Amino acid sequence: MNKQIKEWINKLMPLAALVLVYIVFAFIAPPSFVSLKNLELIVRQTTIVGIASLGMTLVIIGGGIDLSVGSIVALVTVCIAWLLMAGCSPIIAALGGVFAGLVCGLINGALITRLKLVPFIITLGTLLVYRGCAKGLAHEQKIDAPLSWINELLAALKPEQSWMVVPAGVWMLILLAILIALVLKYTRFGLYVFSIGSNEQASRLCGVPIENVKLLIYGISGLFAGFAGLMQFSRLTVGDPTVASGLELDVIAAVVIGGGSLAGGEGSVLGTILGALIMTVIRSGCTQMGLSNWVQEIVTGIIIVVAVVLDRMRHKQQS
Amino acid sequence: MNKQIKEWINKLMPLAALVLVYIVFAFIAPPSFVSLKNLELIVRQTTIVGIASLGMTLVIIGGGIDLSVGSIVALVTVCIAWLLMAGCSPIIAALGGVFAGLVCGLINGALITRLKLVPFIITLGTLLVYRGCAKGLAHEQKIDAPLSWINELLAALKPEQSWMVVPAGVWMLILLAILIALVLKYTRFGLYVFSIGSNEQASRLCGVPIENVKLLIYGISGLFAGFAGLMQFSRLTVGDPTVASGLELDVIAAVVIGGGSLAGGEGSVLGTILGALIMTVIRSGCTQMGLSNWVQEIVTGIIIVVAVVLDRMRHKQQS
Amino acid sequence: MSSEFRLKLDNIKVRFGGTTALDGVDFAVSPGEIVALIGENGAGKSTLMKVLSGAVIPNEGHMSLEEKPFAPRNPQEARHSGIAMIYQELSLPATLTVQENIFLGMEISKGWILDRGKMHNVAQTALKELGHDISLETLVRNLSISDQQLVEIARASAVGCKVLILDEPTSSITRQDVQKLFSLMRNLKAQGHSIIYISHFLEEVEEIADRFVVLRDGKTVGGGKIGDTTRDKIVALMVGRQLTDLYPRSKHAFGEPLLQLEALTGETKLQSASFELRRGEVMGIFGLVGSGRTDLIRSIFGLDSIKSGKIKIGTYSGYATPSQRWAQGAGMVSEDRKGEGLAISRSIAENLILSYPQSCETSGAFSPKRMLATANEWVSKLSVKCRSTDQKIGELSGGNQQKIALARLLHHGVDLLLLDEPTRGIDVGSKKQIYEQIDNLACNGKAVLIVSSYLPELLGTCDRIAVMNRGRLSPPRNVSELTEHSVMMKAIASDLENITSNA
Amino acid sequence: TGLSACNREPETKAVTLALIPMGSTDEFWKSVHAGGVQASQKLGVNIIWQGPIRRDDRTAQIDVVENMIVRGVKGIILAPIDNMALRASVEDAYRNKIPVVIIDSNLNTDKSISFVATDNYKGGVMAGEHMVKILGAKGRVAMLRNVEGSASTDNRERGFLDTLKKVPGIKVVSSNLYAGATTESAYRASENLLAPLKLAKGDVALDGIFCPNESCAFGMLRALQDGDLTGKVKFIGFDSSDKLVEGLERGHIDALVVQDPVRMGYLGVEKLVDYLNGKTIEKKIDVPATLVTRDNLKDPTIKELVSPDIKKWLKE
Ligand SMILES: Nc1ncnc2c1ncn2[C@@H]1O[C@H](COP(=O)(O)OP(=O)(O)OP(=O)(O)O)[C@@H](O)[C@H]1O
Ligand SMILES: Nc1ncnc2c1ncn2[C@@H]1O[C@H](COP(=O)(O)OP(=O)(O)OP(=O)(O)O)[C@@H](O)[C@H]1O
Ligand SMILES: [Mg+2]
Ligand SMILES: [Mg+2]
Repeated sequence: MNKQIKEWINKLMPLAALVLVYIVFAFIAPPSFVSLKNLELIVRQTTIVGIASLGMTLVIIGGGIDLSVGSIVALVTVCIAWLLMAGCSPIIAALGGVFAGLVCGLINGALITRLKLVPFIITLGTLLVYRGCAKGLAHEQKIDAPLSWINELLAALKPEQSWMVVPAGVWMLILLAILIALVLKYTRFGLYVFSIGSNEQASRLCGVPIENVKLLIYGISGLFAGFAGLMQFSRLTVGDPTVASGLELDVIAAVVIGGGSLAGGEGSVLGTILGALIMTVIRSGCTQMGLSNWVQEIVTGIIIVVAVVLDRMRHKQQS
Repeated sequence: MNKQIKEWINKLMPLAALVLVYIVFAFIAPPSFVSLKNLELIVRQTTIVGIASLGMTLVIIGGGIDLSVGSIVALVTVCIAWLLMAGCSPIIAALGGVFAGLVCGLINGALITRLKLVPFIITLGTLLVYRGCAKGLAHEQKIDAPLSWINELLAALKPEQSWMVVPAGVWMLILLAILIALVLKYTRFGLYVFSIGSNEQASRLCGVPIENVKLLIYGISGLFAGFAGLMQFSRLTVGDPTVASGLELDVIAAVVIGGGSLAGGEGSVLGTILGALIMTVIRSGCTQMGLSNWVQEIVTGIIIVVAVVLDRMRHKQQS
Repeated sequence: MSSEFRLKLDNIKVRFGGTTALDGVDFAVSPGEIVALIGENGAGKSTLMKVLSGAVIPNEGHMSLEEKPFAPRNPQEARHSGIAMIYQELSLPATLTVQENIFLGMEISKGWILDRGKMHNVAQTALKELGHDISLETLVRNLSISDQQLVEIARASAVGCKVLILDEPTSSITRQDVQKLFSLMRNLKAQGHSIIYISHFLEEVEEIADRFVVLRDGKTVGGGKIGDTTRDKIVALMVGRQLTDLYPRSKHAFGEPLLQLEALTGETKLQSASFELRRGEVMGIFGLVGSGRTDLIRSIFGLDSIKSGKIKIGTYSGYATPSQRWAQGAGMVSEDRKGEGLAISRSIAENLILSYPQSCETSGAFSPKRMLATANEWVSKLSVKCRSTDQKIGELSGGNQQKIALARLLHHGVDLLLLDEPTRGIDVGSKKQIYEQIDNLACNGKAVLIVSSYLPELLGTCDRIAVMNRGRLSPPRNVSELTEHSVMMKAIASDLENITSNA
Repeated sequence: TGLSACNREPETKAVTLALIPMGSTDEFWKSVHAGGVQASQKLGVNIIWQGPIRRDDRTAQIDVVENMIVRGVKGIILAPIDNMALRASVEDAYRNKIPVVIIDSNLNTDKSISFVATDNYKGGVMAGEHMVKILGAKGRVAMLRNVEGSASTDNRERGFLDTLKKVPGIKVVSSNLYAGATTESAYRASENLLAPLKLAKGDVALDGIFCPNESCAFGMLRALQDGDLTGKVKFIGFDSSDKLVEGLERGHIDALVVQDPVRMGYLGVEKLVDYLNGKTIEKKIDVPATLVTRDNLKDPTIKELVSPDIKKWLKE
């Protein structure tokens, strides 16, 4: 009984952290911070990192890491813009971009499983390769693209759209989050992801098809980076090959703050989303207070370390 | 006998790769590429990554990773400029900057050993914190500093200095490389670094003082990032808090291309230097051929993966 | 009286979480004496030695070294006090050279600088004494397992020490090497070193030791001068347990053969194994640590690669991956529970159904509810003590963890069960339940292959027993023809003819 | 009543405006900041200075603009990193009745109230014409570009190249290399640009170089100083910083095309306040660039232009 309560407390820890950070800023930031508008803004700004970190949640639960997501996002924005300029309809362009993300992820997965190399080094390599491809495809320029409904996905709501509550992109984040949560809980694949991350040897003994599962994990990570790229394009309205450099660190941080363990076998969708929100709230609060960028960076760095220390402490408690 | 020859071939592999890459460019790049001047340029451009990657070699051999080197380099350039502007003599400023690097490294080491957290996450946090400190100290601006002998460290040689063959900074790289190579081979500490990276548990049972050795490893990594920062300052003549972002990836790549294994226990100073040179040669060759950045990025990414695949293959061969 | 002992241990107690590894052990060793420490697996020998070497801190007890209190806080301190130890499970840092491994932690140096020349000479001498000329510059990962063992021995002797502890040093070296080790030990003894020698090879103990001490269940149960006793008495002291109703046994009806091996040879330890296992049969494989039993099972199950030989499971011939083996109706329980057996950070239920999640799927969707319900069934059937089935399996006691590992096969409904040390580290009560399950399975026409280091349980549960000795499996014999003594003799026999012969 | 007046005090406080640069780590933006502060003190308004964390990070700048809209600032002065990407945010501000003044670099929208900038194309032409003049209308010229996709420097580069094209004696030997976002990358690119052109005896097969912004010019200056090529190659830069002015004084740089960032910042704030006070303001306001050479450097107005007293305003 006591233990169950403890477990719940542990699961709610990221939520508590989020609420705490929010309350702190509610007191020290200008009154606009607690407005509904700002809540919407925070949610919108979380979308890109949030979607990418859903894929990363799978990767990290499975005991791996994917450093190439930032580059994939950039490549996807470029692909979408390129397709639009080539005269494709927005839906084709969007699908094409997302598909490019999927392909990138599958390449990662194939390299990791076939070459049997640590994901860190493979995705470090593809980080450079995909970024280079993005720049090459875009001729080292940003690609302007005609406006279309894609750009509405993550724009602030117009008054006549208020029935949507939040923009379509945020709905997409929510749906994808629910989807991944369900996949983790209600599919064989989800079970395998956890077991591989927790103990790859034992999973092999139990006949888990490790290679296929890993391929799928990195494929999904790429697919979600593709969706994140779509959102990024929606915000930028241009295909920018230099965008999202360093995004991978934000994404990994979101997963880890949300309780994911780099040793694998642990993590949750809810935690990840909360982790991503925590970082946006900090950034938003600091910006609206007019605090300097460097303070934000230091605060974010400290929060990452503190979050992981807390995580370690609660593990110790349990064992 | 056969085995020894094989081992030698393995050790020489990065050298062979370097020579190969060089020869390829000698044929396809403009004739200026093979000039002595260009050799000097390549060596000079390798210095910063080279020095930082010496420290990283220790870290990676010891089974860890240090993502914060880029930020430390930036912080060090800022510290040096700040000290110069505060009226310190160049030697004090240089020492002060390098000392700041050492302190950063020791903080990393202390956090990793005391909190018993994976180095990836700790140095991800300090990456942000140190970068933030650099920006804060510099008021988010470049700090101009008066010219001094520091700026001669990595400048092209004037005709009357031709007796030096290469600039002082390159000599420093060479000396530090020899120093680290000697430390690794001839000191107790060097032996411990290898043994911890190879098998931390077994090392503990043999009486290796793991905590102290790790602290020292990260301290040295910080110290060398400090020297790299000094070189960076020498080149820039200003303290720039935004410099060297992403340097950590170049540095890790250099070590890995040079035969270092992210699983620990393997790596060599010679290999690392060759790895750093390979990357500079590619960059220099591509630029002088008028190839775009994106081609360089793709080529570098592919080379990282190929280098590690080769590394894995030669391991398989051995066992 | 006490002055004649160099090292003295009083009432040492060590607890790991719930298990008591040492329960008040007294032990002493004099200068110039070789003491053999013997006992069954899990008796606490290694733990006791780890206490001496600083790797384990005792919960209670007192130690003294040369009349001074001795309480090493870490291996470093113990080594500097003159305790050298060859660990049973120490894997050497594999990317270091032989010479570096020999001196790791006790380097000869001038200040910070290693004195490689001197170390080279000392190491060379130490290896010469062992009669080996392994190149000192070879990387350890390029050495064979037995050469690695020699390196460990050389490490202990080269550095110099007052007390030398050898925890099963001969488990993987040849007879000739053992003789060289013994002459080295005699030299050291003559120089006044104290040596503690742990081994399951009783003939070695008789040959080299002056005195023996027997541990059982973390307590000293006896000892004495080697000359004053017989090997049978020592075995009796070691095993010394009444085995009455611990082993339920029904009459098994044998069916068609399910597992057939013909001269199976693995990549590492397994030299040759041939037998036939029929439905309704329980077959045991006995052998000493490192004799290659685990290799055999892993090779059958597709976890280790096979060099040659034939293998047939049911109607399927040839080699296969673990997932194919499951599909062919075979299942395996690993000896290495934490490393390979269970995903420690996942729940009981997940671990239980991991090999067969299809059983918890309704129209393609995996149902956690059904998983928990399934797990609940097995938990109550096997009376596993747990809070709930979505509890992390790492929180359970070893015995209960083992039951889940076994329940995985039961749930999967496999016909062929490969059990590697299925009762390692678990209490007597749990053991009995597991034996009952095994007996039940045989009655229901399943085939069971048990590997165990615990001889009584093999004698109690199996229909036939084969003995593995240094990679070779003897032909299985009916349990009625065997005694503990005869099996043990076969397992520790040093001449191969004796093993493979059926007599 | 005294008490309630006391409570209201924050509301009677001056209006708050946001000044959003492309990055916060350049001399140029420091000067814009100084100009903005100067104007705000004179006009009695507050300004928030907030740039994106990573320079040239379009998304980060969008985030900042959106945050400022939500914060409810009364107006925004924005130097957009991208001529397209910031459109949506500015239109969002427009919907929220927050006027936006664009400075420095153009934005493809009609929802901003004014555009205060240097005509960058003209600046490039100015540099080109001076280059032709000092080279005597013949020679080999190289140009190191800034970063991919920056509108203001694109225009300068275009202006410069268009001018040179009209002169038959001048040959452009390199114009496709990018300096990248940091000074270090600019430095390396410069070295690699010069390396294949080097001749024996420390000479170089090049007569003139143009760099279209500060970090790029700084990297090139360092490369020239390092390679001992200063004076041997005519060098024209764009924008100013202490180091560049020092280079000009020492004859390492022949000319700088200098904008007036202080004035740009000042005008941005002033025009916005004018608009808020109901005045009509021009759609486009030119802040002309000036060609600074060693000869006119002593001129006090030029001196103020190239090294404004930033510290005074930023209280550093
Ligand atoms: N780190 C540990 N955590 C929990 N239990 C442990 C640990 N180490 C040993 N034990 C337990 O302590 C008991 C004694 O183990 P020990 O290794 O000392 O036995 P041993 O006599 O050396 O056996 P063997 O002959 O197999 O080497 C066993 O029950 C074992 O499971
Ligand atoms: N060359 C090797 N390299 C790595 N691991 C090995 C090697 N040889 C054997 N092992 C592993 O060592 C462990 C013990 O070896 P083995 O299976 O031969 O002994 P065993 O008779 O089962 O003894 P135990 O009582 O320790 O289980 C097994 O897990 C086996 O896979
Ligand atoms: Mg033992
Ligand atoms: Mg075994």
